[in-house]
Amino acid sequence: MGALRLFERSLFKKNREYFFLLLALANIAIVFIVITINLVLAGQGVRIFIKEGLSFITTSAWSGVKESYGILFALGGTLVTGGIAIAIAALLAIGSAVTIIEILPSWARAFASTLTDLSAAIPTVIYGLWGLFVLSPVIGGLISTPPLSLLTPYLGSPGSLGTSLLSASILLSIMIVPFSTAIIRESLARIPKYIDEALYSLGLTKFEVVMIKLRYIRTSILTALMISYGRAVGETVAVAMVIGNVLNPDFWRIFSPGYTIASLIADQYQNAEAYTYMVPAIFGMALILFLIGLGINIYVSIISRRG
Amino acid sequence: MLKKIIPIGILIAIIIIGAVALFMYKPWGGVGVPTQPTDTRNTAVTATATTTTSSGMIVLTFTYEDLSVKAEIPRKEVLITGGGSTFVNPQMQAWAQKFRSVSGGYVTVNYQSIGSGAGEAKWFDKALDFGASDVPISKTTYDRLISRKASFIQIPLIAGAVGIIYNIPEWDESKCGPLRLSGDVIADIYLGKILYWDDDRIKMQQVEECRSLLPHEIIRGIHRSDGSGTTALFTLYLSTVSSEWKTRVGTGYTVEWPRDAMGYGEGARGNEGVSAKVKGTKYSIGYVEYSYAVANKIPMAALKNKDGFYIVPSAEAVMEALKRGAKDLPPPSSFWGDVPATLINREGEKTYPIVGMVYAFIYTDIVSDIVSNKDLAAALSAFFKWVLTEGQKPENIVTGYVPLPKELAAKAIKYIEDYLKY
Amino acid sequence: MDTRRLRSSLGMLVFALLFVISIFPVFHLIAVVFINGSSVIASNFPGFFYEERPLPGTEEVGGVGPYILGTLILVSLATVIATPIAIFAAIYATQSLRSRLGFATSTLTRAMIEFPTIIVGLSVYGFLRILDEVLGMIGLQNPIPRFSALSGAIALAIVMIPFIYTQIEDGLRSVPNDLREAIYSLGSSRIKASIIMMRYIKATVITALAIGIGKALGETAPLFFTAFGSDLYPPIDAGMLFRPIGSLTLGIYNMALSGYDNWIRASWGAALILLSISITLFIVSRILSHRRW
Amino acid sequence: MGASGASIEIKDLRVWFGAREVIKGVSLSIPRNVVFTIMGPSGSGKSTILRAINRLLDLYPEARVEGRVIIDGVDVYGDTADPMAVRRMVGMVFQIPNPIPSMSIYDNVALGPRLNRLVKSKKELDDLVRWALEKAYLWDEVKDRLGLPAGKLSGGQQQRLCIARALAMKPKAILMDEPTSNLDPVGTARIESLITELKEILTVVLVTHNTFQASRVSDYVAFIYDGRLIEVGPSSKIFTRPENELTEKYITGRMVA
Repeated sequence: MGALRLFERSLFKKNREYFFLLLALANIAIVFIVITINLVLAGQGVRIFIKEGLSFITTSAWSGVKESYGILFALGGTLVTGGIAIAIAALLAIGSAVTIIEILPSWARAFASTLTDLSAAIPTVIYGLWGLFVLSPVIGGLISTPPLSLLTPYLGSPGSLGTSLLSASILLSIMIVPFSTAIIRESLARIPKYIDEALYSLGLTKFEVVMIKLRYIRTSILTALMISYGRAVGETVAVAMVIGNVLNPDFWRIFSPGYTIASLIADQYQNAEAYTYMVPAIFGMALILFLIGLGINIYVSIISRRG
Repeated sequence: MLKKIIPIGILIAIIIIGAVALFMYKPWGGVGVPTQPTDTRNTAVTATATTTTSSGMIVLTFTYEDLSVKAEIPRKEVLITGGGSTFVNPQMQAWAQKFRSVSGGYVTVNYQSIGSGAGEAKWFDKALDFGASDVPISKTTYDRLISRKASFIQIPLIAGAVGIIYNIPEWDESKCGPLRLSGDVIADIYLGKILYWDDDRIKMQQVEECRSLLPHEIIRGIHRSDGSGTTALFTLYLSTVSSEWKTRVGTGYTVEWPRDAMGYGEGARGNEGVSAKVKGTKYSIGYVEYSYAVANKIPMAALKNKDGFYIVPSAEAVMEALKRGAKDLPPPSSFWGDVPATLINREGEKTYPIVGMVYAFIYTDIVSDIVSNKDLAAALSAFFKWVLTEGQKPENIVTGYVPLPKELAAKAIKYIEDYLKY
Repeated sequence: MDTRRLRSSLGMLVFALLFVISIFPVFHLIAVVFINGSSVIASNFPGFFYEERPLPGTEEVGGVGPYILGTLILVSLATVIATPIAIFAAIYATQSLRSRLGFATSTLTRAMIEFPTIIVGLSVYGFLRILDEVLGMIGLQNPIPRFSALSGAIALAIVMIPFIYTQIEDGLRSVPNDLREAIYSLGSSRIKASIIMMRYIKATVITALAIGIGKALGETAPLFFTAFGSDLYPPIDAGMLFRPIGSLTLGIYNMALSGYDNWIRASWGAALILLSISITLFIVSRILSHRRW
Repeated sequence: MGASGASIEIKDLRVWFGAREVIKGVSLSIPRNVVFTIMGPSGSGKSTILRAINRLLDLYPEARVEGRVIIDGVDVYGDTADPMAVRRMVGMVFQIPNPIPSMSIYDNVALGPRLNRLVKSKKELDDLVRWALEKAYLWDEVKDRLGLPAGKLSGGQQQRLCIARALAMKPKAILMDEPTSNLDPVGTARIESLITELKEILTVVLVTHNTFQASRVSDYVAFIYDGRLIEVGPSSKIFTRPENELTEKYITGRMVA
């Protein structure tokens, strides 16, 4: 009764504000969606943690026949590909943003930014097709000829094909770049002109000025990369097409094929229901992916608050 | 106060009316709102005899060799939703398209290749009107069906095989013919026990003048990475011929490949992934569906069968296995788990050893949504009768699929007639 | 002195090179899809846009009509579901200060982007199955069949919401404080103030919708167990929202993996259509939102 | 530190922004070690002249410059001129205090010397930073917190930090673009007294629209109106016996711009 009255009071507190409060239904819907999905994930996923315990994430095994599931290899693959992808994307996105804002004349600037934004609008399936037919053969050629092939004993198995953790990393980085470029570009453009003037008036070269400006916006750059990675980490179809899809316990051997969590899900969901614990394992993986994403978001909100 | 309540009242009213309208309207279960098809579509009926019963059904007769079956098609637009096996998808699409014109445009079969495992599970969930799978109903699902007291049938639809493909640049096919392999050798290759192509056990199987062509190169073992019925059939074969395989790896949609762990194996998505990877990787070996290899004209290895003959897959060689294996089907609602093994590694001079069938699952009890809908049940019955008769004729078979022997088709039709009542 | 200048030029050259490297794949990709796709569409023009998929293994490329129809229905339905939820939630979250609900939506939507989209599809399926059972117990029937255009649209909407929401929320938060103060100082209610601010950021709203729709257009995974797919035209009537429906992405995925030459060619044609729709949508949204860069 | 300032010669300077001519032929001759004020209403082109001196107009792609600027005999717009070298020779302070807010106080001052390799050792750099901060009357306020981000300082302090940053380059001239327009009276007074001190070591070119400030600090004054030079001369003369009517109106505050 008290709660009802409280609700009533908040509803009619101010003139016509109840309409505004009705908007909260939308927020409730979103919270409901996330909670529902997480309940489904957790409800199923918990079963695999009960069965496998911690070894679900500390061992490498994936066998429906034996009903044994350990996703260390996929977890490792996710982190390794993600790390390399971020590193490459950082270079490319910073380069693009600097080129667009600092080098290109203003008429080309609009065109170039549109172009990078456009690449964010391309469906990921099409990236996957391209990665499979164009990118991985090229990577395969690169890693089987010197100087890269000299690293093969440490990073791969002999005769590696193009479909590998490395190809997946590079494809991911290509998909991340447009997002990161857009964010870095905007923060670079948002640096007030008087900062430029101050730096140039000290007699610095363009490159030095740019480097100082980049350092100035380093939290934005980090945020941009993390957010874009978050968007790519759940990418299933495109990655599944180029990563080689092999249970590779040595996930640091990036010239070899491997798995990411998302591509393992994409590969296994079709027949998962034929086994007792494969569906829980898949949902358990999704839960882990969600936690990684949540972690990234919390981290980003912390660093951006500090910056 | 009243002024404030009115807008909220109106909103809530709209929501309630909308919700009620949605609840009243219940067109699912795969059946569309009946609409009267145009007369031009009626004339498209192509089957041999057309009569109309008192209940308004179109009666058609289908034949296959000396089989002749009557089927009734409702005079209403009916949508059948099926899903499962990826292997049968191209064939099913062809059947669906042809059957729609056979039914005079009344019956549309929407089949989606969501995977055998998912097909079985979603059928069990009653989200599908029928499920199709490369293996019969699994033990778990079967037990759940029994405990639920559900009645259902499973019937074979069509057959296929798994072919072994390879890439050895030195191998001269025009001179030596297809590579010859035995099951235990293939198992040991994938187990990682045979490393090189010039291993004696491979060499000795080839004709003498070609033995020296096999290079001292590491064999790359390619396999399906996605869960698939093809892998299930292939590993079933390996388990049959190699006890070590059976204990170390086993049979399933996805298994752990010992050769991968050694760094000499790799997975690929789908048949085309495997075939592309084998094509692109020197000294590799892989397996694909027979129909896929035929459609894409990929040469396959000759496999040693139980009687020691080396057989290249072909429609006849598969048919031989079918005739020997599934002579008699178990009762429709019993556990069929042993049926696939009866087709594997059969004896005979021309019998190919890795052969399997696609099975369809249909509920037959009145309680289920499907059968409470008379039109849907009739359409399902007619569709599968057509598939098992006209559908097995060469003009309706997609290249690379193997029709069922007449005896098997007749048995399956009998199950439909006996159990799928409407 | 000179080395400094050389270093500067070199450094800027490296930046420019990185830019070229980063946009090269996109050019290449568009070119590949365009070259492969256009010849396919030309070989059966204009039938490619409305015919059904041909039989496998024949010479015909047929058409992708049911997929185009399905994509249009699914995406517009999803947009109708997602847009109001995302916009209302964003308004509520930005305009109600210190609201826990607002904070929750803001954090949760950002995490929602991380869901692998296939899980969204599986979850919608699972939820509808539970709904089936619960409603069945009280003698009602679930109005949303598990395999239907409606459930597909719900899954797509869930994928879209976070993208639209985050854009609009960022837009609303970037409304300058003096403008915000000016609006409220006129004594407007929060809803009125929100409308004014939405008008102020309408470019962002258009961009947000374009991003959301673009995302939905390209999604395959969430449709597997919801929209289910359909390669033939379903009966076209009011009930079609309650029946399975196809989509361009499902069509591309299935045909590209089929191994039949004519289907693979058709999938390139479908990929070109999908790419064209995405690019057109993108360009139109750019023109509408008048963004300079 | 008895450095001497530079003389600056501006000859028939014309600047276009796009198609609009903003500076319409201005010639000025600025002697060494003085405070030379360019005065005029908003939008008259004062800041543009200032930015033409150290080629900061290069940053504006739409700007086009004609005419010559000669600093100590170096033709700034000559074929062999190096804009970076010019800017190193001429420091600049802006309307809005613009230290890099995230950098420390020390780093802000040390930035120029470090990148321009003016110093050989850490010790030398420390001395230079200290010297510059002392010259800018900031040392006593910040000596204990040199590592603090510059953004934490007050507006007046930030502006003095900017002056220190310019001074650390040991320039021969310093350009000041309305350095006090964003400061409170206390901050303004400190900057003004600083300006008069600075002419001991270099030439100060000050831009302001504030006639009182101009009269307080300058040795010479040039009055600019609508991109043209109206009158130039010693401060005492301009403020007591202006020759031009416009100048008189402006100084007496009767100008309706």
